[in-house]
Amino acid sequence: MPDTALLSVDDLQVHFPVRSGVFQRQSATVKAVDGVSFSIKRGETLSLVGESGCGKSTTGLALLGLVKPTGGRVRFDGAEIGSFRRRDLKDYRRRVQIVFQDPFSSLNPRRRVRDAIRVALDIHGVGSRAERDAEVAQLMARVGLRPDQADNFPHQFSGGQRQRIGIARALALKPDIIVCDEPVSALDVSVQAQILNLLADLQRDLGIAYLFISHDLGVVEHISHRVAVMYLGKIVEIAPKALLFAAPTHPYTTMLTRAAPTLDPRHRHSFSPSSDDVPSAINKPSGCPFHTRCPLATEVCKTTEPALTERPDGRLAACHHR
Amino acid sequence: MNKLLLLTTAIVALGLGPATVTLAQDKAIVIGTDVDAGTLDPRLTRDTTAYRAADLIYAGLVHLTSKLEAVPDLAESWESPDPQTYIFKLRPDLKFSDGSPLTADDVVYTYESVINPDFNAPDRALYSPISAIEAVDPQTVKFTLSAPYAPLLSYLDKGIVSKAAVEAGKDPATDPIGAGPMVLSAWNRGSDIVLKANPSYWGGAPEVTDVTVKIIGDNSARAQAFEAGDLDVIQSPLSPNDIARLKADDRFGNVITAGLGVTYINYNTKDPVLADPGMRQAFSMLIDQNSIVNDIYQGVDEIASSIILPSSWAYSPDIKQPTFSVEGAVAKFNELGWKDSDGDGILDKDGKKLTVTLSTHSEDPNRVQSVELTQALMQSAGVDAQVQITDWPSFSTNYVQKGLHQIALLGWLNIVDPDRLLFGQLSTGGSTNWGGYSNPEVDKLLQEGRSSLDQAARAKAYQAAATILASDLPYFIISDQGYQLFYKKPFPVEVQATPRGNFRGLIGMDE
Amino acid sequence: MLAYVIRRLLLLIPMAVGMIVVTFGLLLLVPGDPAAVLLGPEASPEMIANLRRTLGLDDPWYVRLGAYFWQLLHGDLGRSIFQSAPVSEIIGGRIGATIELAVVALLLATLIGVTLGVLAAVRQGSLIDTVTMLLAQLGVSMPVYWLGLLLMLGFAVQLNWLPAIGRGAPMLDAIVAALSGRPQVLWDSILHILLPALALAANSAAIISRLVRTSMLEVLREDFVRTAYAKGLRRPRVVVRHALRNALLPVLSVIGLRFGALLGGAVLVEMIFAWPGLGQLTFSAVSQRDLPLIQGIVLTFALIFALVNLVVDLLYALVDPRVRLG
Amino acid sequence: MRIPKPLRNPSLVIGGLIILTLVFLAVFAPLLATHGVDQPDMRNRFSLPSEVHWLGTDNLGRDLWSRLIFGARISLSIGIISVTVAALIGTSVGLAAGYFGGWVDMLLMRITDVFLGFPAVVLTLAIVAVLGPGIVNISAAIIAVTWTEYARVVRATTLVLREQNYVQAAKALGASWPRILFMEILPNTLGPIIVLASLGLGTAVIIESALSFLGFGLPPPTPTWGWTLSYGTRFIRDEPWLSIIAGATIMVTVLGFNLLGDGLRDILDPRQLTRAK
Amino acid sequence: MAQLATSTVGAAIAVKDLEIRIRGDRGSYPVVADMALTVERGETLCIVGESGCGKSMTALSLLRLLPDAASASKGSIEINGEDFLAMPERRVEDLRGVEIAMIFQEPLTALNPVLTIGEQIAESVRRHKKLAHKAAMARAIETLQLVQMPDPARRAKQFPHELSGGQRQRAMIALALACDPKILVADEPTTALDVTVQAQILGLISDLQKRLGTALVLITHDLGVVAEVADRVVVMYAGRRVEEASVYDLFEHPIHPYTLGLMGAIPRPVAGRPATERLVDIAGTVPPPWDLPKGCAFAPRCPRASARCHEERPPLEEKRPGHFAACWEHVDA
Repeated sequence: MPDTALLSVDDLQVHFPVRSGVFQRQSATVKAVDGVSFSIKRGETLSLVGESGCGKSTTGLALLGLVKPTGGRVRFDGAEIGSFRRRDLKDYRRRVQIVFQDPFSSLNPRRRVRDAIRVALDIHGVGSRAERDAEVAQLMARVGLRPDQADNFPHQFSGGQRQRIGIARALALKPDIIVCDEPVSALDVSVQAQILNLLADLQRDLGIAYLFISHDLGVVEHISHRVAVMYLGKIVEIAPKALLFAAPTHPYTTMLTRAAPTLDPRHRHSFSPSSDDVPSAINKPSGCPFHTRCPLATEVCKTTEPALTERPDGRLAACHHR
Repeated sequence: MNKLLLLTTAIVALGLGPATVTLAQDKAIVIGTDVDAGTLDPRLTRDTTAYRAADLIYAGLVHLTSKLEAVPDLAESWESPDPQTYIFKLRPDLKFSDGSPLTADDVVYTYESVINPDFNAPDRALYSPISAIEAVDPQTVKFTLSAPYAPLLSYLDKGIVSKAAVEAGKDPATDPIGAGPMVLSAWNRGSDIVLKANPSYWGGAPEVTDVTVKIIGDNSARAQAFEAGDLDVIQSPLSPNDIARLKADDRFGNVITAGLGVTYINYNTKDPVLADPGMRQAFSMLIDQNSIVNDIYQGVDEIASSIILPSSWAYSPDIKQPTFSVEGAVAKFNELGWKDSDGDGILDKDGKKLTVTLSTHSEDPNRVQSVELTQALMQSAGVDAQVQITDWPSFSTNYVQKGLHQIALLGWLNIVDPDRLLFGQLSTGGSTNWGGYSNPEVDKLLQEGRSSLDQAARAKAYQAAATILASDLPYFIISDQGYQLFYKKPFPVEVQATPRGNFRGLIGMDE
Repeated sequence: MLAYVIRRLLLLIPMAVGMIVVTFGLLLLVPGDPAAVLLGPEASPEMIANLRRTLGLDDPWYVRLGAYFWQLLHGDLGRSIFQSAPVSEIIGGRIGATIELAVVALLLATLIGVTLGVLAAVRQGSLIDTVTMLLAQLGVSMPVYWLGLLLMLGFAVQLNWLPAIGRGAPMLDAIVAALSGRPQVLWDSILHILLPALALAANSAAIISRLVRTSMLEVLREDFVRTAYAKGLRRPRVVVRHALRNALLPVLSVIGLRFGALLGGAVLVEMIFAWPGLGQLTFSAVSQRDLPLIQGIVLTFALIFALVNLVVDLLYALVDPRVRLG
Repeated sequence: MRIPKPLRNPSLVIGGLIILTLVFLAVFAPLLATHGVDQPDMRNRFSLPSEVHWLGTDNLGRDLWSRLIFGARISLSIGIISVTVAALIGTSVGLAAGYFGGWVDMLLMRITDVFLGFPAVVLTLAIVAVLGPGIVNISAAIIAVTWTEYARVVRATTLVLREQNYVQAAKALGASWPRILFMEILPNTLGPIIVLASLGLGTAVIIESALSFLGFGLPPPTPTWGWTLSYGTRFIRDEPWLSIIAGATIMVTVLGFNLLGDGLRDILDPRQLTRAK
Repeated sequence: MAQLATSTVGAAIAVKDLEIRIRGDRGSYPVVADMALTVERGETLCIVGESGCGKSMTALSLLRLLPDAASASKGSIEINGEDFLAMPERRVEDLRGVEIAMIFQEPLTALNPVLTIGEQIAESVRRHKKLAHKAAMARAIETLQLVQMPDPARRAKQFPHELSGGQRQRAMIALALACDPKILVADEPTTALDVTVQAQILGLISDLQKRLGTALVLITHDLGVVAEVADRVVVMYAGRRVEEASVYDLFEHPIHPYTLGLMGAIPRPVAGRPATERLVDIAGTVPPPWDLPKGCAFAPRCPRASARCHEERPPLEEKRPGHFAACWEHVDA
């Protein structure tokens, strides 16, 4: 991919050891993220979608260094993160931020909202104290909160308002990219709409790129430019939104889109009631990780892992059969 | 919740009546005591329980009566051809409890190990004048002394161990074989020592067939256990208030008599403040003997007037220490130049305040109370008195025995002979002279008292020394300790108590 | 599972080493000379010096510590300075009494604590609840030795229902005796242990009852309790089978810690009730500066403490299927 | 007018009143005492409460009321010193172990094990024997046996807190570890620490009295409660009043701290402590 | 298609005029008011609304499982013509699980962690069918089979934490169905599940309902779920019904502004109408139940609100045949 990318991830791996025995030797590995590559352009929204445990959140946390990657490279604005010294890392942290899913645990219950937002400015020593307070007021206004609420504690806010505070905190350092880790999953649909609109506005006005992590295909379809589908630590398909939803290539993508309710009682799905569970990340299936659930699976899928390859329409998919 | 518990327990107990189960009719007694024996080797005994248990398991050459007279035990008779020689004749056919014969060799073996420095016998000092012990024949033992040593006989009640058994690897400490009236049947450490009558004792088996010595550390708990019927006998040390109560209880018989111990003040004569006998006299006048003896000790002890026990043959009522008088003490201090010149309520001299530290050990609450009282009285006389209370090892071995104290409250037990309190402690350079007292005249009198074999001469020497000490005051004797023994009535045998607390008088053995 | 047990046992080694070193260091600094205490006040300085040499007290500290570890490696706890017996034998003779006392106290505490805690939780806000919790507050606030003396005064001295002090036959022997037709021996043992065990248990019972109540109230709010009601189960069954089992899980881990506290409290209780256990021994060993004995006791306590906690953790895994030991 | 929430918690109110009264008595002891604290009166030992001696007299005829209120100063001083230091040590250890994990945790927890495994009596007696009796030294002994409690609770709380998103967010903003530890985590552990400290004050009073009972307390004539109770138990048979009043003083004080602690637990995030096990 | 029942004859469950109050720190206030429902055998009624609208309280009240602080203070719940609310507790206990059963939202917490799945199901069977242990266990395994639990005999011996989320919810459903209840209340049964598993569970529920003819009351916040399974829908806001209609009427012609807002907030096409580029953003937040506005509770957030809306609470009225709404200014379809 050309160097137009703001952030590019190459073969990212996050493995967690499973220890056992008398001396707690490593006996197995959970490959939570197992060779993920993608890139995000300035002002673009790339969504990571998949079911719980597929590694999408871990990927986001690894990008921010909140979990330690086991392997792979991250390039930001042309420079490789692995080589960053402390000072550069601090700069990187200014430019890459995160918004969490749970609006309750994402704010320190004992700190006032003003402090929660200003902390970013404090850490990076931006401006004078008064300037920072003024900036906090501006940020609050920007995300749709009344600046006079700055001295309140988090418990005095509703879930949606807290999510706005979280966004304001992430915005404080004027980042280039925000990792949104399921930012609307915990919210009621009306509030979800408010936040999605806010995120769209911010992107439009500030040119921020999003890595948008979600399990909700509807939300993903709404907000993304491109979508990457993850399954058991790997990306199985990555494509522009329209292409992906109009005609999924990977059988897993198909399965996901078919599983989403229709919102049209006259065109109901006939869901199969039979059980079909995601295999555990510790005992990943050999070959194509999806073969245990795939309607197209053949012998080759059990033995050989398909590579993520480019298809004629420009998308990437990892399947032997499509 | 505790109340609820109490109630349930109460109901349970009520339904089933009194808890104590009386078992056999054969003559068995349970004696309560304060410490467990550390060893049952008579040569190494340190604590009272070990000493008393060993006294039953073993027999010595002599036996001390309740009047502290030496009477024959294993020895049938003895003679002293000269002041430095003693010859003992053993009884015929003596046997250890394992059936082996007891001969002069065993006696020699026992005493040789006691005087051997490497054996580390705690009371070796008492035997240091012995220069040689020989077995003249299997029934005759000869002691040779380096100097005349009058108290010797009262120390020769030490139990005789079996040489053969020890050399065969039996440790007398845990596996005692003696020739005493009883044998060890079980020793549950920390809990009890169980003894049974020994039919092979030369005097025949005692009337009481079973003795259990039960260890209950806390004085009050022991008294309560006695009242609850778990024990047949308890004796000193006891809390004064328990004594008063038990005395009034007609379920119990008692023996209350003068003991063999004193409670005293040890002045460090090396201390600049206390070097002057006048100062020691002044301080001694601040000790309220009456309150200590009659209130704190509730009259179980007697007010002491001199360093010689009233029960001793050396006692003289004419020797008097200073008596309690705060005014007298203040006058004395003033006379010696200590005045409250700055009006802060504390006496001073040459710009220095009159400060002393009173100390004792924490284990004995009566001593602690005595020190508290004395401290308050000293304060009232303008002495800035501090109190230091620590546990026994810190107090004795790390403080008093190193001469670091100023005014220490202590006790001394088992004074079977005046020599035992005086010689080592108050003669110049004496091995236990922690207060550093030195007076050549006293030295001379003490030496005389120990080497003269004539009791009248000894008494005269000790009285002369005591007179000097009563005004020189390296020690101020507060009280002569009493001895108390309580027993449950009816008791299977006639109780014959000895102030040493030995058990032979409780098992029906005549003296 | 086995690996877990082995690992936990191995973790005991650094703990034991740490405790030995700390004990050793402390006792090195404690004033008071065991040799002088041993020989008594009539001993002369030369005698004391001689004994110190014999006991090796004059060796430099590292030699003594090294020697101790060396001896320990050979499974030897050394000999008591004061009691003419090996430390292991002395402790062995005492440990049964203390464990018996602590176990009975723990059983009492658990029985009382759980019963009262459940009653209080099920009748939250009622008079039972208020009274129980008030008693629990008093229970944790009462100095154990004061309670012990009051119990002794009331039941042994005033009422003369229970023996004031001492121990009957060891409980196991007593049970054997009872089985072979002499129940009075067991009865005697039980009567002897009641007061000390009660004094020792009061505090823990209070703590456990409060914990059970809190835990029970929390569990009663859990979704699965609602599910149980939704199945149509009656209240007693829901409380006992569904709520109590889960509510006891946190109690279990506290019981392990309480056992440590009981062992600590045993010192005072044993002194008051003349219970011939490790507690009394501990106090006398400390007050005699009997270093090898103190070391042995400390190690024993550590071992008991660690083992009890291990057992508790294993039990936890047994009753809570969610817990995986590994 | 609504009563503020904390005042509707009976534990908090009763506990608070007990402790406030106690603090008042301790602070103004010199003004409130009717007699000198070590003024013996051997003619008046063990007297029952009267107009002259409000609570009667002790074994040396000293005024019990005066001694108990002066004793409150000592008990409270020991409590405050020991609790403060134990909380500081325990909190630091718990924070470090919980936050850094790995070998730091391993090492600190092994040290904690050593202190936990010690029979408390051996440790306290040995420490007092080494240092000699004194307010600070007795506090040191109490600290040695109580700090682990704070370490355990704070560690457990920290383990929960460090996974909270706001901590992650602070890291993502580039916050340094001291900042995270002291600004984000510590404030949220204060609730449990305050509760433990309140309970710990009660524990300290009990340990002090037990030390006196065993003869390792502050030297007489210091009017410590422990000594008074210790004497009281000696005379419990014939003069029960002394031990009743001294025991009750200790019990009510401990009760006060316990009630206060429980009340605080109720108003300061009730779930935090139960989670930390 | 069932008629919208105004008569309760033949209904499996009929709720009339139900009010649920909470007594708490802020005094006593209603969280549900003027609630009425009728569900027939074989019918699925969905109650939809956002958090805090009272839908879960309603569901719990149907089994008389309200938390201690809450109580049904008015109205009746008729099951088989008997008033559930007036029955003695023991009778209620006898009916729970047999007449009416419930599926909870979070199967991990709703199942007892220390009992096996089989034990938990069998317990219910033993209680109501008076079966012996072995027979009850067999019945439990049978029920697990019914909910298409893979390897039911083995699963029955496992603990909840050993199962996947989907399997746990199947176990929960089996537990509810073990005694063939006539009415099933499901409170957000798929909210905690992944989308593919949600599809399976929804498939399972509608499949079972068809086969067993149970009356189903399904509580959800997800209009997608509603569209997939409902026959009739009640939309709740701030403790009251704001709209009630057949699922087709509701999706094709929503008439309450709140329902319209909800549908507009979904970033996907609803009933064929494509989503707008900018989502409908219902301003403000739900008022707390102790501080409801005087008039229509939705008025402060409503784009169509008139002066009347702020003054007077609109009653639930039939605006079109079989289509009810509580609104003064509703959309005319």
